[in-house]
Order: sequence, then C-alpha cells, then structure tokens
Amino acid sequence: MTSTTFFGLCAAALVGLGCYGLIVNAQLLRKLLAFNLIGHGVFLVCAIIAHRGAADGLGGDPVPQALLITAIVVAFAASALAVALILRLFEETGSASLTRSDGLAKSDTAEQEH
Amino acid sequence: MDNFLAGASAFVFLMVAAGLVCVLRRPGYVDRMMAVQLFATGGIAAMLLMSASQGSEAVINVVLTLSILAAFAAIAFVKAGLVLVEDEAAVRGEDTGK
Amino acid sequence: MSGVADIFTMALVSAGGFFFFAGVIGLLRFPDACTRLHALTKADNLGLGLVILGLLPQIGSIQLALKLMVIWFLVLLASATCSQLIGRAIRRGDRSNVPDLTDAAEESR
Amino acid sequence: MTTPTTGGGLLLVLTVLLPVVGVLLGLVVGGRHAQRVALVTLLLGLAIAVALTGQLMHSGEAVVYVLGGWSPPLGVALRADGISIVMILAVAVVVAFIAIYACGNFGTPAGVREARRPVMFWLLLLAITGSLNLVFVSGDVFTLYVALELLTFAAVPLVSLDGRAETLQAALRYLLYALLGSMLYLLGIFLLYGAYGTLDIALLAQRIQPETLAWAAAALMTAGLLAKTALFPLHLWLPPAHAGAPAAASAVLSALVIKGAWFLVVRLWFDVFAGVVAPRSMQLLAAMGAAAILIGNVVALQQARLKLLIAYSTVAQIGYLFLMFPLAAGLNAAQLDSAAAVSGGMLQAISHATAKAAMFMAAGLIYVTLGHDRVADLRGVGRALPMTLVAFALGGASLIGLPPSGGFFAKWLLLSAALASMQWWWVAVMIAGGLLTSAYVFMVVVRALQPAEPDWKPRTRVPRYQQGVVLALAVCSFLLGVVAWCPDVTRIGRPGLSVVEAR
Amino acid sequence: MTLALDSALALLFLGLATWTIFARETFASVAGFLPYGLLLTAVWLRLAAIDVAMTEAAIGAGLTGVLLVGAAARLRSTEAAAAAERPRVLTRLLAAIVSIAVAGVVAVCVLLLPPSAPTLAPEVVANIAATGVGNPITAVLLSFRAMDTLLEAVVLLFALIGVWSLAPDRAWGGRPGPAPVSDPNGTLTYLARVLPPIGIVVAVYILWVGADDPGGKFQGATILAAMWLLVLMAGLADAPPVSGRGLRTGLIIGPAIFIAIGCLGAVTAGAFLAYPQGHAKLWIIVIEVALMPSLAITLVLLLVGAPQRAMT
Repeated sequence: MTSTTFFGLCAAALVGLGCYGLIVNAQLLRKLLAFNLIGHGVFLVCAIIAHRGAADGLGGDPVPQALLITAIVVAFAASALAVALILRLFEETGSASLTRSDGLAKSDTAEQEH
Repeated sequence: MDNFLAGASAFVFLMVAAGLVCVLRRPGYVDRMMAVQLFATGGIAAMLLMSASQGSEAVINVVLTLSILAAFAAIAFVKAGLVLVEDEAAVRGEDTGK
Repeated sequence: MSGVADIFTMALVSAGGFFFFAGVIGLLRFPDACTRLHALTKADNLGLGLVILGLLPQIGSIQLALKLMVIWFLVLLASATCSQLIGRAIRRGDRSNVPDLTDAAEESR
Repeated sequence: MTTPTTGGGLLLVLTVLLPVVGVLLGLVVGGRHAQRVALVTLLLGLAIAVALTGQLMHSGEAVVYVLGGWSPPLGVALRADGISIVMILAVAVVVAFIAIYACGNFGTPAGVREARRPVMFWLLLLAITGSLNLVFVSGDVFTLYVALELLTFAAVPLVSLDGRAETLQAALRYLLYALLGSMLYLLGIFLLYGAYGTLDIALLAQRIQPETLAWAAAALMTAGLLAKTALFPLHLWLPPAHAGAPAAASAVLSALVIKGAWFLVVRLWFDVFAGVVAPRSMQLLAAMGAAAILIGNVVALQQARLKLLIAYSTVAQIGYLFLMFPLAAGLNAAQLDSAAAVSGGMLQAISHATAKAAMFMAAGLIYVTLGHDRVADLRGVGRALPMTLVAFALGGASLIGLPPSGGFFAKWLLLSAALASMQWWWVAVMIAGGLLTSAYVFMVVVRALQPAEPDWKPRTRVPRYQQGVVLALAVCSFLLGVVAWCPDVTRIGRPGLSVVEAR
Repeated sequence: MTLALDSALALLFLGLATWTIFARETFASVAGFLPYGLLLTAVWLRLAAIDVAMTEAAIGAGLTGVLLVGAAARLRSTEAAAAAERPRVLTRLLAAIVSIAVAGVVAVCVLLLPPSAPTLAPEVVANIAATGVGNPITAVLLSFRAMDTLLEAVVLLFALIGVWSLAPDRAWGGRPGPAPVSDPNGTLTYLARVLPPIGIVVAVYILWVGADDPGGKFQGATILAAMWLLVLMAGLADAPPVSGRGLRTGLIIGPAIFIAIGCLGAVTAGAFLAYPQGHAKLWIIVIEVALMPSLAITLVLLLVGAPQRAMT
C-alpha cells in the first residue's frame, strides 16, 4: 500500500468519525469539533490528490495545495463564527445545545420585531 | 547518520505520544494541558530530527511557526482559569495545606 | 572531522531523547501537579535543547543553525512562561478567573 | 480550448466586485453613511445587471471573462449565460425593492452615530448580493465553493439579527447544515480534480466520463447543495431561520439566498454532469421535490403564525424548482426542445423570488400593525393595510399559479413539458400543490378581510412607501407572465443543453 | 520504515480524533484536539505539502487552540446538561451506520482515483517564470488563481461582520472581551513584552521567504495576530473598540489595495488581476505586504469575538 492510499483511508475514517460526532454529540462545541474533523478528512483527500500529482520536480501539484490553504482559512473563519454564535446562545439561554428547541410561538409576547 | 536521526525522531515521537495517551485518559485538566504542552515540544523535536534526516530545510520554517505559537493554548488555558478545576482537592490537601 | 561531529550529535540527541523519556515518566509517575510540572519543564528545556545542540553540526549553513537556536529560545520562553503561570495558579489557589466555582462557593455560604 | 474573454466581460467582474467594494466602504464610513453606500451600490448593481443583459441579448452568446489573463485550467474564468443573467437581474431587482422597504426598519436612529442592526443589515445585504452574483457568474467549481461560503457567512448573521435566543438557535442550526453542505461539495470538487485535473466547468464538462468516481462526486456535491437549499428532507433548518429573521432579512433569505445553492445544482446537473447522471437520479431529485411540495404545503396549512406559514410555503416552492430536472431530461429523450423545461424552472425561481419577498415584507408590515402575526387573529388587516393585503394576495396568486402571474407561466411550461414527455405523475403533484397553496393563501386573505373590533387601533402606523414597495413587487410578480412574449433569454449561451441524454 | 512511521503517525492521529469525538467532557475533547492539530501538521509534511503544513501550524496548532480552549472554559457549566442529552442507543446505532456508510463512500472514492493522476504541476512550472516568484504555491495563490485569494480575504471580513453582528445592542461600538487585568510583574507580562518584537520579525521573514520558499502573507499574518493576542491576554493593552475609524480602515486596507491593483491590471495589463509584464513579482509583494496587517487585524478580532463592553 502506498502512503497516499494509506492516508486516503485515514481521510475516510476522519470523515466517518466526524459524521458520527456531528449527529451524536449534543453540545454545540463538540459538534463544531466534529465538523472540523470532517473538514480535515476532506482536506486530507485534497492533499493526497496533490501528492499524487507530483511532477516536474515539484513535491506535489501546487494547485490543490493552494486550494487547500484557502479552504483551511475559510474553515477557520467558519469555526470562529460558530464559536461566537455558540457563546452568544450560551449567554442568552445558559445552554449550548440545539435540542431544547423552544418553539417560536412560545416567545410570541416577548418578541420584538422592530 | 540519517538512520540514527530518523530513529531518534521516532523514539521521541512515540515517547511523548505514549505520555499523551496515558495522561489524556486520566482525569485532571492541568495534567492534560501539561501533556499537550509536552507533546508539542516533543513534536517539535521529532520534526526537527526528521527534517535533518531527510535534509529538507523548508520544514524548519514550519517548526519556527510552531515554536512561536507553542505557548498560546496553555496561556489561554491559564487565563480561562481552568487550572484548578477538578484538581482543587489535590491542591488543597498537598500544596497549600488549607 | 565528520566522525567527531557524528559522535557529538549521537551523544547529544540521545541525551535529549533521554530527557524526553524522563519527562514523560515524571508526568506519569510524580504525585502532584507541581512536581509533574517540574518534570515537564526538564523535558521542554533540556530535551529539546540537547536535540537542537546535537543537530547543529549536521546543519550545513549558519543561517539554518541560527534558526534552530531561535526555535530553542522561543520554546524555552514559551515553556518557562507556561510553567510559571500554571505553577503560580496552582500555588496561589487563584480562583479569580473561575466564575462557576466562585459563584457556587458564594451560594453555598 | 476555452473561450477567451468576450466583449462586456468586465461587467462580470464588476457585478461581483461592486457589492464587495460597497461592503468595504460601508464598513469604514459606518453609521447612516453605510446605508447610503448600500443604496447607491445596489442602484449601480441594477444598472450593471441591465447592461449585462443588454450585452448578452445583443451578442446572443455567453459572456466570458478570463481573470488575470490566465485561461483555465490554470486560471479562473467568469462566465455568464442565459440562466445566470436571469438570476442576476432578478437578484438586482428584488434586492432593490427590499432595500427601499428596509429603509423603514433599518434607519440609524437620530442622535446615534451608529447602531448595530442597521449597519449590520446594510453590510450583510450588500454581502449577500455580491456572493449571489459570484455564484451566478463563476465558471470554476472551487471559486463557487468560496462563493457558497461567502453566502453562508452573510446569510447566517441575518437570521440572528434580532439576537433573541430562538433566532440564535435557528442561525446555528442553519450554519451547521450549511457548513456540512459546503464540506460535501468541497469533497466532490476535490474528487473531480483528482480524476480530471481541472476545476473549470466548461473543461470538466468535456473531460467527464460516466464512471463511479464522477457519480460519487455528483452525489456528494448534490447532497451538500441540497442541504444548503433546504430541499425536503433536509429542510428542517429553514422554517425557524426564515421565520425568526426580521421581515426584510426573511425576504432576502427566502427569496434569494436558497436560490444560490439551487442554481448551482442546475449548473452542475445540466452543464457538468449532463452526460453522466442517470434519468433515475433525476427522478429521485424530483421525487424529493414532490415530497417537499406536498409536505411543505400541508405543514404550512397547519401553522399558527403567518411568518412560519410563509416559511413552510418556501419549503414547498423549493420542491417545484426540482421538478425541472426529469422534465428536461424527458423532453430530451423524446427528441423535443428541453430548454422549455429549463426556462420553466428559471421562471419559477424568479417568480417565487418576487412573490415570496413581497409576501414576507407584507407579513412584516402586518406584524408591525397588529403587534403579532397569529393567523387566527388577522382581522382588521384588510381595513388598516389594504395595499399590503392586495400585495399578499397577488404574491399568493403567483405561488398558486393563477394567470397571468409568473408562477402561472412557469407552471404551464413545466406542465406542458411533463405532458409532452409523458410524465403525468408530476402533473398530479403540481396540481395538488397548487390546490394546497390556494387553501392557505385564501385562509389568510379571508381572515384578514374580517372587520376588526370597533375600538381596535393599529399599534403602529406603517409608512405608505413601504406598502407601496411591497405592492409594486407583488404586481411585478403577478405580471411576470408577460415574459411569454419576450425572447427566451435563458437559452442564450447554452448549446450544451442538448447533451442531456437518456440512458 | 516510512510505512511503519506513517502507521504510527496515523494510528495516534486517528486515536486522537476518536478521543475528540468520544471523550466525555468538552475540555477533554479539546485537549485531544490540540495535539491532533499538531499531528495534522506532521501529516501535511509527510504529504510534501509544506505550505499547507505551515498554514496548519499557524491556524490549527496556534489560533484554533486559543479559540477552543477559551470557548470550552466558558461553556463548562453546560457540561452536565449536555451529558444528560446523550442520545439513545438506537440513534447512536443509526448514526454509526450512516457514518460508516459515508466513510465507505470516501474510501471507495479514494481507491478509485485514476492511477495516472492528472496534474497541473507542469503548467505551473511552465508559467511560473511570468509571475517572477519562485514558490509555485504563491504563484497559484497570487497570480493564477488570485481571485480565490481576494475572496478568501473577503470571507474573513464577512465572517468578522457576522461575529460583530452578534453583539448585544448596548455594547455596540464598544470593546470585545472582558476588561484587561494585568499583573505588572507577572511572567505573562514579561512574555508579552519580549515575544512580540521577535514575532514581528519572524512574521515579516515568513512573508518575505514566501515569494520563493514555503511561507507567505497568511502564515505571517497569523503570527502577527498571535502577537497582538498575547498582548491582549497579558492585559498590556485593551481590545480596540469596533467603532474605531482607524481600526476599520486597517481592516479593509489590504483587500482594498488588492482590488485596486486588480483594477490597475484591467487597465494596464488587459485583465482584472493581471500584472504588467515583467513587474509581476513587485505587485505580488505589494499585495502581500498590504494584506498581511489587514488579515492579522481580522484574525485577532475574529478570535476576541463580538463587542461586550459599551464605550464609556
């Protein structure tokens, strides 16, 4: 087995682990970590594709590597936004999960549209 | 020589990895944070040894980036006041004598 | 010449590896947080330091050697600060930053 | 290999860049100047959209712009064909109406240099416009990924603009769905690159082979996009998110934002995977659409709150957007003109965009006037807000598909495509959906027409111009059927359509 | 030997990932995620993606750690409630089946990748001379696919606007985070005085080598951001108020210059984001130098979060 195939299977395992965590873990920060694992699995797929494309004296295909850098930055921005949302939700409700869904109808009176 | 360096790299890496795995499984926030810190230093050492064994110089800049950011998680940990969580019984009994 | 350098490298890198080993054992076996912290700093400072010192003869250029020293210095700085911070927080029993614990303590009074 | 830059190509850059520059500028000047910057930018954007349409109709070909002079596969190209230009124009128009409406709710209060809600709303509105335009004109699947993320980051904060706990929850649920969707999409494009070595849509269409890897990539990308566009059964995030946002934001989200991911599905299935996807998967996609139509409408009927009702109606209307896939394929299989089904789908998208924006804004005005939006308790609206109620009814008529609305013509195109390709079951779904839609639209209108109690007074007076804007947009939607007499713009630059083959 | 080392690396890597998912409490999970990020850096190195490894070292092992540790500490009181919400066995079983199916699909896809991998490396090598830079990744990021890089900066800005929009109304225009507390004799204060000058030099160095070797503006910006963050954490300076005109100008100046140079290219070089012949490297470096501070400011503000304290 070549090391690219080997890491490719790792990528599949990461995506699977992340999916499981995303479904099962109730706490939102845990969900975010799980989402990050899925992302890393996807990035790993990209990295092995880049590694397979090594040619002309380059250790890897630079195009997917560059895409990967952009994707990592975008995923970081997503994590930062998600953490900010989770912390704000926690401040408002004292809870950090989505399962306690109080319907919109309940807070009808408290709602301030404008 | 290269083989020795690669072997040393593997040794350091496996060492700190074993430490990390053992400590993570025990309770205690501080211990876990310290294990993470040790793992970071060991990882830096292992990466340096590996890059020396393969003669790839660009890796050193990666390690430089890592080393300058090495302390940040631990600082955030202390600033967030997590040091005493869960370990306070031990601290009370053995350290401050309260 | 190269033989001497290689022996130097082997000796120092082995010593560095030993300190990492010692650090891990200390982290696992020492009884309380402060002594474990002590073990951690030995590994951080001496382990990495010896490894880097040992690598110096193997590195071709001055520039790279300088970079290695900078890395060591940075890790020293980082680990010294961290262990100071953790150690002080443990010693002082500083709970000022732990909102939940202080709240709970006040409520129980 | 690929088309070089065509005339008017710089307009494509401008249509993306102008809103982004607007965001940058608005962020610096802040406060009520941000609103002015936004309004000017949107006006300019409308002008650019019109110019781009003119360019496209004049040349009769797709407009292409090669960025940086590096042609694909190494570089990135922007490309606008008929279906992109229709969406760009629709977004420019609808956003302009929403912006005028929003002036009433998102003005910076006097005596304050800057307030959070207004400045954030205007910046996010610009951000959404720019991201959507990028989705419509990008010719590169990775740039499209970045565009989708831009859209997500601009849309999620709009949901929680009011900062209430349930809107924060809705925003988080939306964010998680959207991020998971982007990751699946990203995995798909990496696989495509790994197999075919390019990210350019035109090149991919040439190189793609009917093999397992391409199918897997298609499935992953489609699944991700469906989560973002909230097609049943991935719609769970949509109703709370769209109902909880402020009315103007709901209008943007429900009318436009979900169309971004849907447009990408159209782009991929008709342009990239045209020779690869099996008719069976088209039927599956439409079956999910049909389920969305039936279930969305039934759940909408049961809603106690007007905004939730409209949000569930969006879930249903998204279903119609996916009926076009098997219909186009079916027409093609029967050696007929498949573009009619695509035109029907595009028209459905823009008529829903106009109608739904008008309905959400009408619901916002009703909320302000009554202080609530309980469907059971809408009496007096007909007296207090006659124009708004007419707008709501016209928007509803367009959703139902009454002539001469855009919805009517769209559904007529889809129905005739279904009949021509002998797929009568989609006819049944569309008719049932129309009946259910009419039920809740009539229910709301009839309740709103009941006279109020004698001593009832509206809680707040609504400015006339807001009512006027809503009515104007609804009238636009209702009269959209006149495009039947216009040349069919959506066909421009799409020779690839005939590639859709039945296997 | 390499396969053995790869296996050890992958085993620990997957083990930490599993720990992150299955650990009982959130901080334990985060404590697993931090070394996991370090290992990910090592994996990128193993796959010869050095630029990616450097980005991961800066983002994954540096800033994400600060973000997650801070958030985990704040959310500690939700631990009990979250533990009680543990789903039933049936749900877990279903989740496991779905996850295994998804993982299976990914694995099959990876195994099905064509044996002769398509690559753009020859095209990059053939055209890199026109960009004047020596690092192929920099050439891709700032010349061939410069649009993505411009959009990446815009993504960060949009995310920041999103974070700011979460501020409570009363705190709008104010400063993020709690008020700074500094201990004048503390070790952290000392570190915050000593490290930033070194960090700035390193950041500029990383930016500079990025033209020809792995490195670049984003990695440099992350180091700059970390230095500012250190000063904030040590309490030596307060976070800036989000209404500050100067701060906002700093935020947008990088993307604005990028767009301006792109437009200049449309006039002088015939295409948006094209560079005049023979001067490409100069303009690329100008863009990188302009972007780095803006990116650094954006990253810091993303990490410190929405404003919480009203201006007084």
